[in-house]
Amino acid sequence: MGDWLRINDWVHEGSLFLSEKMMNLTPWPGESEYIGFFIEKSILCGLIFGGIMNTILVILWMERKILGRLMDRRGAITSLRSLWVGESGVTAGPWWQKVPYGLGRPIGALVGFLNKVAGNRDEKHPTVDRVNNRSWHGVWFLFPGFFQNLADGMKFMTKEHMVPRKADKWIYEIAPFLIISSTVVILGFIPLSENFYAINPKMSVLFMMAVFGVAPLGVFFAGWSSNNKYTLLGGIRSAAQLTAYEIPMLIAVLGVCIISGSFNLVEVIEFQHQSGSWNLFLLPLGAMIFLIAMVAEVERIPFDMPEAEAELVEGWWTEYGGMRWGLMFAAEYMRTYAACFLFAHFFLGGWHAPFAGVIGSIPWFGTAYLLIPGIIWTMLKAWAIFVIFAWLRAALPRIRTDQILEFGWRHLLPLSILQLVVAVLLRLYVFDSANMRDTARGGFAWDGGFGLFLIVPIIVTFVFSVLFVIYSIDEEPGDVGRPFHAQTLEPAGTHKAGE
Amino acid sequence: MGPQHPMTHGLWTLRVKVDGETVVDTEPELGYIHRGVEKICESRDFTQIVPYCDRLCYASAMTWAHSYCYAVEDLLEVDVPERAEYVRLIAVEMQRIASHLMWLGAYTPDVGNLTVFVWCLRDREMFLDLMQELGGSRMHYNFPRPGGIKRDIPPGFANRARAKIALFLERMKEYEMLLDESTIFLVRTQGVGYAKAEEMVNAGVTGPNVRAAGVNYDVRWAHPYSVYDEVDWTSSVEKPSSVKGADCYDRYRVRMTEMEESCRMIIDALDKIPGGSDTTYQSGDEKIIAKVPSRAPEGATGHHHFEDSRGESMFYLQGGGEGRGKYPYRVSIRSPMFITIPFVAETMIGYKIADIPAIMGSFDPCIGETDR
Amino acid sequence: MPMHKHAKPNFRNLFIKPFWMTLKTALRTFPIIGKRFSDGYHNKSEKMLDAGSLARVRGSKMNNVGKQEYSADRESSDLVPTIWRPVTIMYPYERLEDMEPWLFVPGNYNGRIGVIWETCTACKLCVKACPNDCLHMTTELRVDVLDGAEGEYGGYGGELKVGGWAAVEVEGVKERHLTRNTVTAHDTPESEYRFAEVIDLSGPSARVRWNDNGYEEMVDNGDLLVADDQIVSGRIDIGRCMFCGLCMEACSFTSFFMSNEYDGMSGFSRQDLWFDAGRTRVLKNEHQEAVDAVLAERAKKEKEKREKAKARAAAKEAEA
Amino acid sequence: MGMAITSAQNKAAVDAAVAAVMDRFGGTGIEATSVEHSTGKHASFLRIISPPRQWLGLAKFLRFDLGVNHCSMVTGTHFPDGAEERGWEVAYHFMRMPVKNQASGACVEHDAATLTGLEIPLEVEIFIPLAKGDSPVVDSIQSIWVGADWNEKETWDLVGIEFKGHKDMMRVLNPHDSPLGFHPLQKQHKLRYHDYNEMYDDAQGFERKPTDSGLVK
Repeated sequence: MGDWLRINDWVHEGSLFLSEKMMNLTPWPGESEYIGFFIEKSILCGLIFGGIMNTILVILWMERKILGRLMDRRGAITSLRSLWVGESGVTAGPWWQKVPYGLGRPIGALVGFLNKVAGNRDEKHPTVDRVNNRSWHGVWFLFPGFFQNLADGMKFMTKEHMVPRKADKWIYEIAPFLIISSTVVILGFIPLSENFYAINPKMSVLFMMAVFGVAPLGVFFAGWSSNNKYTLLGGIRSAAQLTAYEIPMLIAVLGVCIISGSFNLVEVIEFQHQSGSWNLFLLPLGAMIFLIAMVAEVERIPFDMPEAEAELVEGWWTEYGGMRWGLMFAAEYMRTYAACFLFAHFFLGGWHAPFAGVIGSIPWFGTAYLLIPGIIWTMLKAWAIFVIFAWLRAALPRIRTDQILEFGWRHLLPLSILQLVVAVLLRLYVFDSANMRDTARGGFAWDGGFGLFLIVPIIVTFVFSVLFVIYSIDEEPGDVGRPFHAQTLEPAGTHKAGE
Repeated sequence: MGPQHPMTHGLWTLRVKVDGETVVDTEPELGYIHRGVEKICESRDFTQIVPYCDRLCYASAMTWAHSYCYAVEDLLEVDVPERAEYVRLIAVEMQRIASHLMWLGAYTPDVGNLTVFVWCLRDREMFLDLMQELGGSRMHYNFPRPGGIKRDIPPGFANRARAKIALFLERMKEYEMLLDESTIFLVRTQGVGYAKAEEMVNAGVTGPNVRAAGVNYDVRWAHPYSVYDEVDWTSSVEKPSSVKGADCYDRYRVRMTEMEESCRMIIDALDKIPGGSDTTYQSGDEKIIAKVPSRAPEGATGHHHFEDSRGESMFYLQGGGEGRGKYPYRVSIRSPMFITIPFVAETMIGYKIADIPAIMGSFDPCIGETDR
Repeated sequence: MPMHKHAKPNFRNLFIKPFWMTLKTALRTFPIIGKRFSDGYHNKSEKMLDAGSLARVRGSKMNNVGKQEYSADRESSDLVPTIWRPVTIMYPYERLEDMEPWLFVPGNYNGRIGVIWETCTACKLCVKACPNDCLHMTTELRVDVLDGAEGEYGGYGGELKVGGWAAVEVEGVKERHLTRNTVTAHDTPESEYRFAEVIDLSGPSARVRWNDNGYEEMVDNGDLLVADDQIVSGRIDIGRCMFCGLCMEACSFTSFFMSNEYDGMSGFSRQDLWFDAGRTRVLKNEHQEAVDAVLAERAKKEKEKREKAKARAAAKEAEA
Repeated sequence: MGMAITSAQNKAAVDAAVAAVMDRFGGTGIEATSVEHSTGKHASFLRIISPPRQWLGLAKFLRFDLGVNHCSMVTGTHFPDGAEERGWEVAYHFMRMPVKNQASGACVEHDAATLTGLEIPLEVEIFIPLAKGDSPVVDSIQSIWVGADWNEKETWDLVGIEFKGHKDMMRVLNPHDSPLGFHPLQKQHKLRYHDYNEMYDDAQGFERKPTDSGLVK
């Protein structure tokens, strides 16, 4: 198939061309390759980071909108424009006129148009009139609230930076940057498309997981250095929880790497294309473990014990304020977003269109279908995973520390080893690398007809679906007993109901 | 923890000594919003006290005003017209539902789920609206008067109440689906915060918290007042899960069933109300308010045990204050949560830090009435 | 005692039930899909409006509420029609009284205090009833509408006298009052009268000194109304008020009431919350009815009195 | 129909309690009477007026012989203009609840009509007049009813009645650093009234605060 939007190649050629032309003017034309490399990477990093950071707005907006629906309320529909209402309720008025050189004029025209078309300005109601500049704010087709986070960010920027008197100042200042920088580094390893990534080392999966493990250190630093009981407890909880969930997650990823035969993220995705089946259908258990462990890693409900607001106020970031708090908040969502990308890459075939083989073989439509750039598929898949994250948050309460750890060590770890075994078996006996070949039609599951390669994912998926159904219906109807206890005064497992 | 802490549901401090994550010792500290209501009431006449009693608890204003009114009727020797008793019952039970919804809404964020909070406030709005129709305000209704009620149920009220209750009863199933059938909620609440019935009674804990431990004890039938013996209801009791007493889940269940019972009561009272639920009497009509003397003689006392949303509340009044008995000489308020909070603080010892909000929240603390 | 079927903390309940419940709720917010998940009770329109509220609502300017279907938890809004169930009223774009008119029946809602000062007799019942002492009686310069009323059985009237006060009606104020939005206004309404001190009454035109600018001027006697600076008035500290409505109940006349408005009670300092009579008074366009009623009452009494006197005089004459 | 204790049951229980108390404490100055509420169902309750000397014995009798297991409220009143022997009064309100610990998975559903004897809920009101003086003292019942613990703390805090034998007495509602002997519900403390002028001259209260600090009015 191949991605026609070969951004990496274009940037590579462009920057080489540029550097050659430039360096030919200097006495060192031989160095043009290095300069070209520098330019290329700078541009790519800018593109990748910019792309992901900007689409984080989508994530935040999605979360608010989805939660609004799930919780049966409307999400906030104020927007960046709420900033335009000045002190004492006085509107800032047509602020765009103050922008020099008339650059604000298009904004003014747009606002005027929107007020005219979609506004509900009512002269009889001064309260409405007072905020008339955004009287169209609730109009659905404008994605109300999309820029709220930008507004929040601006607010954070203007806030005072406070350090508690007894805090360990150096570590206190370093911790947020440790967290955010290690998070940003992860993004550099994520390919958005076959030919669009900042860097693609051979062992990119290993490297990425290693970097993913740095942030907990920052969390612990932050918790310790704030010199506050809540932050300390949050930091320690975070350390314990992240350790407990890092291991099953790594083993789940190891399974993916084994079946793909590579530690390189691009090759993992290529394997899914070549084998003709997403890893989700080959390793459903691994996907589940990875998802659960990732929710715990990014500390979201139901695993948000480190920042449990009911007892630890805001956990390890209680003492932070202003933009440092904003950075931590952003880092949390960036990690979540990275987790979504990783899931999409590991289990959902990355940038490859779903059913590329089948749909792609339809004349006309198939050709057009395959022309959709991979970036779009990557984004869509990541967002779809994020929907699950938001959904979890709405549906479930928070688990207690000891229950989290127990679940991690006693359930997830054995299961992850089980799925490792499955992956090894599949690799050894089915997906032998000798059989691998790349075809435009989406791998040999489709080429080989109804052969082994098609049947294996079907069987695996079927088995797991049946297990899922069996587990889902095992409640005895009419049971009024109280079957379960989580008694904390005694060692787990020794307490029996009704004693 | 506190005075500004999400766990406190108000403004108080719980000093917690922890060993790692386990709670070793606790000590509550109250009084942050002590307003001196008892002293203020000594210089207000009997009608003027009613709005102050509303403000004892912002989540359950109606029941507190009624609690006061029953006591002052005991002091002034007044019999309340029957229709007024029915309207009072409807108002109080609506407030009980609203208060329990507020409790549920505050409790689920304690164990980490914000969804139910939003749902609860959504449904509480229906009952606040109904009570606004009665009292004219959204939270502090100033609805009952010594001797009766301020105004009769307005036209269309019965229709709306029936429609809203029908909807709410369906919504209860949704809550149960999201909480009772959610494993994580069960493991957070079951087996946590055991409290035995006899210990609770000895320590002064009453109301839903005792009924959760498997004892059907309710002031509404034990010391009957109003017309509770004429409407259809049973007091809600939960079977405790262990000999150790009731856990958080039991207390959650007992409040859920209590809300259902209150709905039943309201519907039944609307059917049985003398004069019919469609008629509206003028304010001051003798059918809804009795003649009340404005002065209480010296030496007269009045008290009344009342089933508040959180337990047994009581007012104790002495007549013969300033203005030749126009003001009460002494007003004393029994707040159920004032006694409960020290008990809960001891209950928490031995559990995890994460259980503190879960246990504290399950007893439904309200600091407005605690500190008075 | 029916007990809820306790579920087991198993796999199904770990994910499926809560997920399904929240999904159902989310789907319900979309009208087309939501109908399938409504379980037969959702968005069922009920008889929520009685005839009185319906009549009242029809005049509303902001929302076309007559067409709206009401359900137990207010399910539709004009503002965002694509979403069901606006649990939050999008104030100030929507107002609660338009969504749920039955909550704001005049006389039943404890809103901003309004007083028809013209009919107030300064009996101070409201001051005594107030638990918070936020009402205070004062006097102010005003035209005595009751006593100055004309007609056979009109008031006792006052007479213009030198050194006393007079007032001239300002043109156009009443019309401006008609367009004034009493719901959200945060300011004192414009006075209908311009007051002046009477200096000379000897001619057909009186010489007066205007209170507002201090200039003296000659005004036609016929234009002058009698004013008095000892007319009862009141001050209310709305920052202390707890809206219990006891003052309204205490008023045995038609003067004191609590309006349906919840706007217009904010300020930037506590002093802003001291409402003097100008802020609480009911404008002439609306209070005229009450004033007329009181006047009619007085006229009736006066008439009876005079008739009695006449009869007594007649009887005396007959005796004599 | 909601169940309820009938007035006959109520009357029987109160009469029995009156008889029991008078039988045990007759002649010691303790008076027990059956009093009717003057509103609602006109239910009866047990009212005891006891001298402070007898109080602890009476309390134990109530708790262990009459099964009065719930201390609802402890209240003190200050009568500065009262008689010499009644300068203070402590009022106790107790309830008898038919409450027993439950086995797992079991619950008691009282049928109100069948309750008899000590199972019938009972309301008790006890007055203990104390002599005039600066330090009214009464025996603490903290060890008998745990629920009396914080009630007594509150009564001492607000009214200033001392409870002999109370462990861990402390301020609960007033600030912990309130001056010794300051009990706001005593009658010599008048409500401070911000009159009209004071309120309007200094609405924010800025000028009042410095003069007030450290003073107890």
